[in-house]
Parts: sequence; structure tokens; C-alpha cells
Amino acid sequence: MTPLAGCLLVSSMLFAVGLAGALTRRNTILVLVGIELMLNAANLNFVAFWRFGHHAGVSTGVIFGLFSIAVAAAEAAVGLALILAVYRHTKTTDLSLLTGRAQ
Amino acid sequence: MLDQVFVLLKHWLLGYSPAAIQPEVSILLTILPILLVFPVLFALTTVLERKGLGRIQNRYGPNRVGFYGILQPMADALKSLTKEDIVPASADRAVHFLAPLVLLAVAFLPYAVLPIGRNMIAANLDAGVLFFFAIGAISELSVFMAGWSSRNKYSLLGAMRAVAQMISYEVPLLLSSIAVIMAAGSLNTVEIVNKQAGFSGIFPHWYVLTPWGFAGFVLFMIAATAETNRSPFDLPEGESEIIAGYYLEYSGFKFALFFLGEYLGMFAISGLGITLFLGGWGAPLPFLTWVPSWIWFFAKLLGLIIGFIWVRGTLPRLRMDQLMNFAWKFMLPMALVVVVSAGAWRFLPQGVTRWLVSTLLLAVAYALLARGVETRNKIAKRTYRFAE
Amino acid sequence: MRQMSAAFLILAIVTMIAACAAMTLRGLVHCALALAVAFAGIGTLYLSLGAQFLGLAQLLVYVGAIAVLIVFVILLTRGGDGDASPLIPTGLPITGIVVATTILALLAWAVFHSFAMHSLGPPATPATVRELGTVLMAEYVLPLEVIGLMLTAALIGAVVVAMKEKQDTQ
Amino acid sequence: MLGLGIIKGLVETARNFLGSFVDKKRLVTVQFPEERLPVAEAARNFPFLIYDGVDPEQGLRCVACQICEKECPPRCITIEKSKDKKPDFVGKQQFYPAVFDIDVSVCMSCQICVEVCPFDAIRMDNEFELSTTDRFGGLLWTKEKLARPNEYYEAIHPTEAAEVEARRAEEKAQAEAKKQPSAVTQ
Repeated sequence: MTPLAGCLLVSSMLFAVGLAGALTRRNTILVLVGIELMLNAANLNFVAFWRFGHHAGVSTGVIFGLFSIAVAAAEAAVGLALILAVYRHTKTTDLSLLTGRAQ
Repeated sequence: MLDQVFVLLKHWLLGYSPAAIQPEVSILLTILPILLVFPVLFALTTVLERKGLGRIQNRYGPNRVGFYGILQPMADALKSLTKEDIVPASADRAVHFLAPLVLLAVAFLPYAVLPIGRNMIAANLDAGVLFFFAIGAISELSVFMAGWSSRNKYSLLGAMRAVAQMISYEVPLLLSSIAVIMAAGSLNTVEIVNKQAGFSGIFPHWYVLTPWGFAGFVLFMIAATAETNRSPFDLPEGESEIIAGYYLEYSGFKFALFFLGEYLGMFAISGLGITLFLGGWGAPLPFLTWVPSWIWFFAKLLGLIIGFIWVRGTLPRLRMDQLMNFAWKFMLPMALVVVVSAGAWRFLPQGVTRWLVSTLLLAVAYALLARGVETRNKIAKRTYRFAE
Repeated sequence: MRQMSAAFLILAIVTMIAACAAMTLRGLVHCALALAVAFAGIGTLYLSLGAQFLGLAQLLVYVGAIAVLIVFVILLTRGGDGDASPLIPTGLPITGIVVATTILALLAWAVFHSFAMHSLGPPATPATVRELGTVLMAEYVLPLEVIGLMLTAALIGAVVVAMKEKQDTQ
Repeated sequence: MLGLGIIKGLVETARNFLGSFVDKKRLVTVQFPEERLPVAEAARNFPFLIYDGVDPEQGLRCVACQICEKECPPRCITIEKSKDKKPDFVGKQQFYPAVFDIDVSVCMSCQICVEVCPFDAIRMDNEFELSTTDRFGGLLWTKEKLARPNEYYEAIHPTEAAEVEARRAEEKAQAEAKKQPSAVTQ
């Protein structure tokens, strides 16, 4: 049970929690939170493989981590802006009510 | 010898501790002085502040408790400790309790990367300045937790204003420090201080003495006042507008924690200002280098604190929209120009040309942006309408 | 378990608890705060793995900005005071959890049978900021520019989408 | 130029700050218990009863006519008439108050009792250090606590006391004159 395996297990568990949350919760903001968790889980893999992977030393893992953080930040900003726009239009953030409506 | 007195003291004490727990004891010995020195400095600053503001407003300031009011912080501490700690019934108990703790933890953490004296730094991190700003960013969350958990419209309003203000002033704060990081070539605070050591003639190589450094320092200090919700930017806790902002529903010891957190934040951010712009623990003049290094750090810190108090005694409180406009429409572009001017300073040949170019760059930008800020609030001549 | 340091274990457990709390708590703002703790936990995980710059960047960006953003949106959509949707929403809770557990089982199986379980290369020397800077500017200068462009576009897009339409508000 | 106003303000506060160390006249604070500002003559706090001569019982001017009790807006004065009478300053037999209480915690220092009193018996005092630990008894002042000699009244309100004194002397003279011819005619 090397540290690398430990990291991979933690990130897969994080990914599973994020996925479960994104699929089950009805509030759009929590779905977005689930997606953020999944993104972070992927990020954790990058760093784990950079640290313990075979060709460790080449710092591509950390660079990819940085870019993925930037992308996730942009995605969160746009996602939340969309949630706000939808809320202003329909006065609710409950997904189950939103899916069936004719826009 | 006096310069390294604390380092030698620590090693001497370390000798006594058993070998097994040597590393833990050494960590403790670095942390303990920080936990003691800065709260004492907080106590002194409260007296300094109240007496200074008093003298500015033609009155004495506290002089009843102790000799000329020196023991006033004892009285304040005793009062806040013995006051009843009321938690509103509708408050969210857990978050309400956690907010001051998070704020205090986040207020103490940045001291790890501040070089107080020659090799007197708690954690010599490779990305020291980034650590400082990362920890500073967490304090916004604790402000929000305090405001939201009291379930009180005014404290929520105060918290939202405080968080909005801290976020919009964090950008110029970062950008003005980026100019210094670019010039020093590293994020490590000890490296930045070493880059500013040395003298040319009687002038030290501090960044504040370069044109872009001076502009950066002014921007840094303005953003620092806003970041710690002080003086002209203390809208979130404006007593006249929204009673007392996010720490409205706190009393007794938790209220004192908020005050301690605010002052510790002020010391930390001015400590960073000293490290980045005023040459950390460097001596200002060549023939004064015999003075111990940590005395210079605390002297400059005292200077900046007096600056904060002076500004607090002078400037009126800004309105929320003025505050936001100033951050995004004046501070941010000015900080970008400071970065460009630092770049020009770096690549132009020594001597007059680079002084001229970077100063011109800054002056033109300042004039244009200043006109932008001034024309917007066209303060026309006041017209009086008398009752007929 | 022996090779993994105690710090790593504690951090992993804290992050897992915070992530589960973020997904299961009833109060929306409680979820957001638990999320902030999860992000901070992941940031410190990076620090313990030696990626100092990434860990601090994560702390700055996620805990400092995204968590506060999520909290702002929760308050703007009036989720702060009332409790969030009931924990076990009607309709499709089971399928979501079943899908997640199957994926977890799949991943865990893959990890346990992969090379990671035994052979362990020498851990990489922690990348200094200067090294990251040179690599970022040398090999990855194009992605850096594209990221800058993308961030500006996202910023402007978010503002335009979230701006209150002056004219056609009912 | 943006920023000049701020610098001017800072210079002003610096001048104030340094000036306060140079000449003490700038500092306006009065260290209260040690230094005191003179109380203005027309200052008023709570009413007090005036008595002539030495004995507060005999010389009390108040004749228990209870006008001030009826006129007092917050009704903080309670008077009980005495059974017997005693001579007043012109010798006429008048009642006197057996009980004259003012609830100082209720009194709002409006001075209406002074304006309506036909016998100049009640006036406003300017004593303000009146804190007591006892919330009830301590703030219900009885006749003995309210009575003050006329000299005290002349000390705190000199001009007003002078007029009152002149008017009373004139009344006394008229009473004497009226009584004198009757004495002469016996």
C-alpha cells in the first residue's frame, strides 16, 4: 500500500462522493459543488503521479494541476452566473422543478 | 551579538530539551515568541491609537488607568473578559462559535513567513508571499461565517460588504506585490529582503526608493487598509450605518478575539509591506547597520502603525460605491501600470533613462486615472435654496 | 499502510469527512463551509506531497475565491435561511448512489491491481517556484496564453450572464 | 489633482497632533473631578424649598397650597397639609406642609412648579452630582432634604434672588404700613 496507491484511493473516493452528490442532490448549487469535488479529485491524481509516478521529476503534473485549477475557477464562475440567471428568471434553484418546464 | 540574541537563546534552550522531542521543542520555541510578542504589541497599539486619535482631536485620550493611561489595555482586557458572552437564540451555534477561532488562527498564520530579523523567520517557505495571500484569503470566509451565523440582517449586510470589499482590494494588493516579486525574482521573503540589502551611497536598495516601488508601496498600503477594514474603508463596521457590522452579535471574549484578529491582520500585512518595500530588517543608513536587525523591523512596523492611526484620524469613511469604484477603476489599472513600470525599470540601462521612463509612465497613468475618478463625481459648486 | 506518513492519513480522513459533509448536510451554507474545509484539506494534501506552489494556489483560488463565490450565490438565491431540499430527495436517489459506488469499486479494483501497489519510483524533488516559472514560460507558454484568454472570456461571460437585464425584467 | 486633498488633511491633523504638545490651550478637555467648569447661572436640575431665617421648620415659605403638585406634569410632588398653622413672613397665619416629597427620579426639571408658586417657596437647584446606590428611598427627597436657606438661593441665582428679595421686602413694608396705622388707631 504505497503512498501513490493511497493518494489514488483518496482521489477515487473523492470522485465517488462528488459524483454521488452531483447525481442525487436537487439543488443546482450542490450539483456544481459535486462537480468541483470531482475536478479536485482529478487534480489530486495529477500531483500524486507527478510525485510518485515512474518518470517523476518532470513537473508536468504540477503544471497540469495549475491549469486545471484555472479552468475549474472559470467553470465555477460561469456556472454560478448561469444559476443566478436561471434563478432570476424562474425564482427557484430546485432542479426537479426546472427540468419539466417549457422555457 | 545583540542581533542574534534570540537565535542564540533558542539554541541554548534547545540544548536543555531531551533529544527525542528536539524538533517539536524547536518549533514550539519559534512559535511561542510570536504568540506573545504580537498580542502585547496589540495592547500597546490600542493605547497608542486612542491617545493618538485624542491628540489629533484636541483632547488627551485615556490617562486615568495607570501612568498616563499605559494600563488602559489591561482595563479593556479585563472588561471584555468579564462581560457576559451573549449568543442570540436564533444564531447558528456551531458556526457562530467557530468564526472567531478561524479568524484568530488565520490572523496568526501569516507571521510564519515574515522575516523579523536576520535568520529569525519561523518558516522559510519557497513560496512565502503566496502562502501569506492564501492565508489572507481564508479570513474572508471567517468574516462571512461571523456575519451569517448571527442570523441578523445588519450583521449579514456587514459581512457581505466586508467580503466584497476584501475581495476587490485583494486584487490590487496582489498586483502591487507582484511588481516586487518580479523585481526580486523570487517568492521567498528572505530572498526578497536579501535582494534589498546593500547601499549605494547613503541610499539603501529598498524598493520603495524606486519610482514604481513608491507607487506600489502607496497602493499596497491603501489596499492593506481596506483589507483589514480600517479607517477610511471601515464601512462594514460603520457604527453610524449598520451598527457594528459582522461582529454585531458577539460580546465579551469573542468580541475581544475579533479585535485581536483585526489588529493582528493589520500587523501582518504591514509586516509584509515592510518585507516587500521597506527592506525587511535592513538598516536605512549605512552607518546604522550595527543596530540589531529586529529593532529595525519593529521600528518600521511602529512607523506604519502610526501611519494607519494618522490616516484613521484624518479621512472620512467612504461610501460603498465610492469604495468599489476606487478599487476597480483606479487601484487595479494603477497596479497594472506599476507592474509595467517595474518591468521597464528592470530592462532599461541604469541611470537617468530608467528613472525618467518609469516615473513618466506612472505620472501619465496617475494623471489619466485621477481625471477619470474626479470627473465622475463632478462636485459642482454648492447652490443654496433659501425658504421664501 | 506503513509507508504512508501519519500526516497524510489525517489529511485524507479530514478531507473525506469534509467532502461527505459538503454533499450530505442539510443547510446550504453549511455545505459551502464544509466544501471550503474539503478544499483546504486537498490544498494541504498537495503541500504534504511536496507541490508547494500548487497547494498554496489551491488554497488561494478555491478557498479564497470559489468557496466565497458559492456562498454569495447561495445567499443571492435565498438559500441561506431556509433549509435545503430534504436529504433523501424523492425520485432518483438510489440510482445516483448505486452509480457512484460501482464507479468507486471499479476505480478501487484498478488501483489495487495496478503497478502502484508495489513498485515505487524515487519521490520527485519538490518543484521550486523558479523551476515551475521557467517550465511554464518555456514549454507551456502557449497554454499559459490560452488560459489567460479563456479566463478573461469566462470573466466577461459570467458578468454578462449574471448582470441584471435593465430592460426586460418583468 | 487626486490625492492633494488627502495630503492637506493629513498635514492638518499632524499640525493638530504636534500643536497639542506645544501649547496646552489647544486641548479642550476638562479633567472633571479635579478641574470644574463654572455652572451657568440659569442652570437648573431639581427643585428645592427655601426657608427664611435659621430654623427650616419655622421659616419654610411653602404654605402647602398644592398648586405645584397639581401643575407638575409628571406628578412627582406629593404634599400633605398640616393641621395647625404658623405665621409667615408678614405674620399672617398660614398652613405648612407636614409632608413635601419630590420623586427626583420622575422629575424632569421643567421648572413649572417654580413658575406657578405664588409664594416663591420653590426654586431650581443646579447641583448635579446626585448619584445614590439606593434606587427607591434615595431618589424620593423629603421636606428635610429639600429645604435650603435663602442665602443658598441668593448664592446660586443672584439676579433672580435679588428681584424676589426686593418684591418680598416691598410686600413686607406694605403689610407693616397697613398694620402700623391699625396699631396707631388703637
